Amino acid sequence: MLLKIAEILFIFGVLILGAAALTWVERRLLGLWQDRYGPNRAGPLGILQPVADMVKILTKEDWIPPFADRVLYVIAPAIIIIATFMVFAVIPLSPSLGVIELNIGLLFFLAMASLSVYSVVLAGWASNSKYALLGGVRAASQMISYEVFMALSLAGVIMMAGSFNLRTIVEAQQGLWFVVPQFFGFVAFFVAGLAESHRLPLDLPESEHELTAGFHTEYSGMKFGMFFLGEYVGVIVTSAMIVTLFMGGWHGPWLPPLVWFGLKMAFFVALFVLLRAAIPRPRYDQLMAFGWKLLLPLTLANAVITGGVLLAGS
Amino acid sequence: MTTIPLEHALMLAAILFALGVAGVLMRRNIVFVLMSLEIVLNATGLAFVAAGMRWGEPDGQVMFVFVLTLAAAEVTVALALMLQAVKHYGTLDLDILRRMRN
Amino acid sequence: MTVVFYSTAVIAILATLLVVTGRHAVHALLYLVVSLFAVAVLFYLMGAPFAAALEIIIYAGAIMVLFVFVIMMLNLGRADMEQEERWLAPTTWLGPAVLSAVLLGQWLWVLRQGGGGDITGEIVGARELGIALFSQYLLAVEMAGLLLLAALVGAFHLGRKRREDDE
Amino acid sequence: MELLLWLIPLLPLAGFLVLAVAGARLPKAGVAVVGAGSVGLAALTAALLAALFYNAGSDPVIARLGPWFRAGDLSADFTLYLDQLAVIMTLVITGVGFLIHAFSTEFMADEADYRRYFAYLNLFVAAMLMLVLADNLVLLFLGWEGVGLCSYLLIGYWHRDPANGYAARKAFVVTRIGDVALLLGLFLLFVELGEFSIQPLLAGAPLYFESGAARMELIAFLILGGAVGKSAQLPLQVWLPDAMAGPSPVSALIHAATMVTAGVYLIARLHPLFELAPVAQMMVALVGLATLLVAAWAALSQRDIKRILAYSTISQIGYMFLALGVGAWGAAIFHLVTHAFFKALLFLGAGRVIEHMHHEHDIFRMGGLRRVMPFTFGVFLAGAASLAAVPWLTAGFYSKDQILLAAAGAPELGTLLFAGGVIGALMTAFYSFRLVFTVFFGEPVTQEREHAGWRIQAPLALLGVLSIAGGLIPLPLEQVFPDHHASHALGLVLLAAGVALAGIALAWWTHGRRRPTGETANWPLWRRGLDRWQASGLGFDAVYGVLVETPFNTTARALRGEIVDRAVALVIAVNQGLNALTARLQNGRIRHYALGVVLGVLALLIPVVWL
Repeated sequence: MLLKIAEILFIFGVLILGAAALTWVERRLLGLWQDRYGPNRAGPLGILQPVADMVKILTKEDWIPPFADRVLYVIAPAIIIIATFMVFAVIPLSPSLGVIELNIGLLFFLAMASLSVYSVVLAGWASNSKYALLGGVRAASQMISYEVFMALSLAGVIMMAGSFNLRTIVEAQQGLWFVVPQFFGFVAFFVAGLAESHRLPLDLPESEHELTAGFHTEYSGMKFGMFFLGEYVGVIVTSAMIVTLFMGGWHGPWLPPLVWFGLKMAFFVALFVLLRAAIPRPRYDQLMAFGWKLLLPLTLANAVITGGVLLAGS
Repeated sequence: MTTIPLEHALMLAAILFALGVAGVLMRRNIVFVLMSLEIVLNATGLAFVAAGMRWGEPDGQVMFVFVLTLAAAEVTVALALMLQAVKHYGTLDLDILRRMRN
Repeated sequence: MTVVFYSTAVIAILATLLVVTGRHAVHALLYLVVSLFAVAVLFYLMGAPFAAALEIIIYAGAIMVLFVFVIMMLNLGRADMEQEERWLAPTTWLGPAVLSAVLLGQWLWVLRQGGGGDITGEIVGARELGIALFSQYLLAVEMAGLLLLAALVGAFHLGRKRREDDE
Repeated sequence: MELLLWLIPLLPLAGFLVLAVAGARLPKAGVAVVGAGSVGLAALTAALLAALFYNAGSDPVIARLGPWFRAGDLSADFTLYLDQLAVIMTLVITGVGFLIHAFSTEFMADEADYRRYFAYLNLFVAAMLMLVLADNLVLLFLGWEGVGLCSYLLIGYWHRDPANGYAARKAFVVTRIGDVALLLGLFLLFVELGEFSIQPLLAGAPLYFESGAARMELIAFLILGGAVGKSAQLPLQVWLPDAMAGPSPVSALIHAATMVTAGVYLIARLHPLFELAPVAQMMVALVGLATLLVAAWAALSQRDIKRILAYSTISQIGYMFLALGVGAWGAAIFHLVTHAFFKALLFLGAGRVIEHMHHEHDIFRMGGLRRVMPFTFGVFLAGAASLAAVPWLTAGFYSKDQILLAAAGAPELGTLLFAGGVIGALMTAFYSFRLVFTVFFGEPVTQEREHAGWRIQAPLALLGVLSIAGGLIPLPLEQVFPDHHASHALGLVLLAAGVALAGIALAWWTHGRRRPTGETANWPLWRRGLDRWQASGLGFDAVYGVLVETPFNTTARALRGEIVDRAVALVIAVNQGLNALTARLQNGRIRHYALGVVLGVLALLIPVVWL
């Protein structure tokens, strides 16, 4: 029992620290790719930048706009933090490490992903301001849409592993990572993950050029910090899910499983950052058309073909 | 592991159902009426699942899936209709929508 | 399990009560989501994890978001809340409440005798559900698909017409 | 071989589907290529298959595609069966069918609805092939009804004229009478033998039934009923003359070469059943005899070129029935084949003539076309000679001769059957050359020269050659039919030959030497009456009108007015009253509806609670 609690605390701590570190890593990487410095003042290489940011955020005035719906305004950022952190509970980090083994782990992930919509939508609505509301409306339709493809893109993985249990899925990839037979599922899941965590280039709900900051325009202080943190945790979670579902989880030669998991995850996190640096943001209708007209048929065909092949093989 | 009598689950479903019915009957705002309908449907689903689990059979869950489908279809159309109604009559009052009759 | 079950049931009932009597649409919706959550937990306790997941993913995650979405578009304000206040005068709600209470009383009366057996919480998972769906309930699945298609077409039609009116 | 076998009916079917689905986007040339090409390919396939078939020693080929339906003991599969009989039928259908298709591509080129025409025609060929290749009676019946449908559609091809629609309906309804009989026969057969597959059925019937068993006779009679309807035999022959409302190539294909002979095929295919039912078989012969005489008699004074040919078709199928009735199965099929050649040729030629005369059908308004249409005249003459059975030269002579000899050799009523056949032959020769002399000889009524492209000339020429030389083609049928010993008396042959020549001479005497105008006004009353009686097809339509239509219409009219309607009106009144009552509940307040539902539930629950 105590061991379990220690395990939970360890994962939780790593996650928070990771997310905080990610704020620095992202800016350093962006600096690297865009040929500029990035944060380099606090500590060696600016490594203490997250600490400085935290101090700043925590000491800011915690201000709630008078026109906002107070209760929802406060609840909204909490939801995203809870939802994204909860997902990590079901991800198996190594053969022995992992908070809980749920036999519906994958569904749990999808459920939490679908709940994180509320955070964005409610934040947008409760702020009671035009930009925020527009961001909220965009978020609602974008995330509902991409949830569909996300779930569908996983159908192939579920069929091949024969289980919703993430640990079983990882073990099923002992021989061959699912990214090979499920390449289209992987691509669709990657894009859907991008949209679900509304990272650039699919950050239409908060695109600062059109909507100032979208649904969290009115937020400041630690509540903003929670959205900020939530986004980075989202990136980590999505990377972890990709690793778990398609990249063989902890499997890998020579190195210990946990290290493999961390390395793979780090790769995808870096990929997310690179995408932000490299790809321009699409128009909103392009985003929706891409989803419904390309990803939906793609994922459906993938599911049907996978099922057919499995049936033929059985 | 202790067990739960089927009656208690069904009673819970009945209570939720009754609450939903009361909502349908007493609200004038379409939004609330629709929400109450969802409660009613959900209560039905609960009863189905509970009964199915009593026998350890998947049939209850199957019916729940169908209830879910029904709810999804109903909400889609109902919400679209609601938007139309608001656009045409400028109100969410169910009683005023009587005018649609002619 | 017993304690969790009954406390969750109480939460479900309270949340539902708040939905039915609420004045603020968005708040009421959130209470409804809480109620759905509670029911999902109950499903899980009863040994139906797949139903629990569906309840959250589809009911709370999709259908309710649709509600929020539409309410956001309607942009209900303070005036609407006051209107709700007026509409919920005791004269309005007393009759339906009594009626529902009678209905509930009848049910509870019927259920009071017991003897229906116990829910053991043995898990009936997605595999069994899938097999049942695609064997004996195949026809119903097809009909459900048809229903969804009809709803899709209907919603599309309604949405489209609105745009033509604008022009 | 199985695959090839399936390809034969599927090719025209594919043609039909292509034309039906994508035909609107095809240019006319494309429609022609698909329409005629699919049948052409089927013909090539059939030829290849026939070569393989004969090479392999004529063993039957069975091709199973898959199950159609199963219900209890009843099962019907998509299975084709190819034996010597089916090979011949397939070759005739695809071969003649292709020639007619090719002819149509040019002949029908001015039609606006080119695509519909070819689509129906392709569907027809597919259905006809299904009919002759079917391994079980259910599949056979599918083809049987399929050809009926196509016949209906094509008779009414020019549907803007209500008369054509009427003719199509008539054909459909009259053949349907026969179809009902056939269906009953099939049901009865199934009840008795529990089998729909033809071969096991034929093998099992002699073990199950004694010869002449009452049930067997009944079944044979019912099947005969179906054959009579489809093949336009007495007493259901009335639809075929009217069916000439369709385009001439349709008449050639459906109402001469293939579909109307389906009855002959059916009886030949099920001949073991008829051998078990001597009364029914004798009935076949008598029906054939009566039909050939009646139709030939009626043909004598027709004025419409296509109606002459239609009555001639009825009469010639009568010959085939006669042959079937006396057990000369092979002779019937032989005549079927030669008839397909020369009658298709005659119909196509008639179509050419009618087109040349600007849609004039009356032969007495034609004349001298020999000079302006030499090619058509040539091939038409070949066809008519074959029809008239000009001795030793034409195919028709050989086949008809076989039938007459078989009739003469019949154990019962042989003399009567032979005599009837000879009289029929005389009339046949007479009316066919009456037609030739009237249309092609005498003073030309037009100077317009004919012009025909190769797509018209080639099929006609080929059919002309077949009409003459077709009698020399051997038709091996020994594995399907038992040997039939016909009389070979030279005297009888000479008699038949003489009769044909006499008929032609007679025609020359009355219509070639001098030219009757066709004017009947100054004829004596008895002759005019006779003529009108003949021209109306011996008044069958009028008789049926009195016997069937009038009582039916009277009853319908009697019922239309009052009795039933009153009862219905009462129902309406009651409903309206109830509606007025319940409509008040429909007040548009949804919550009231919900209230009603809840109250209803409460009421329903009361007994549960109190018990």
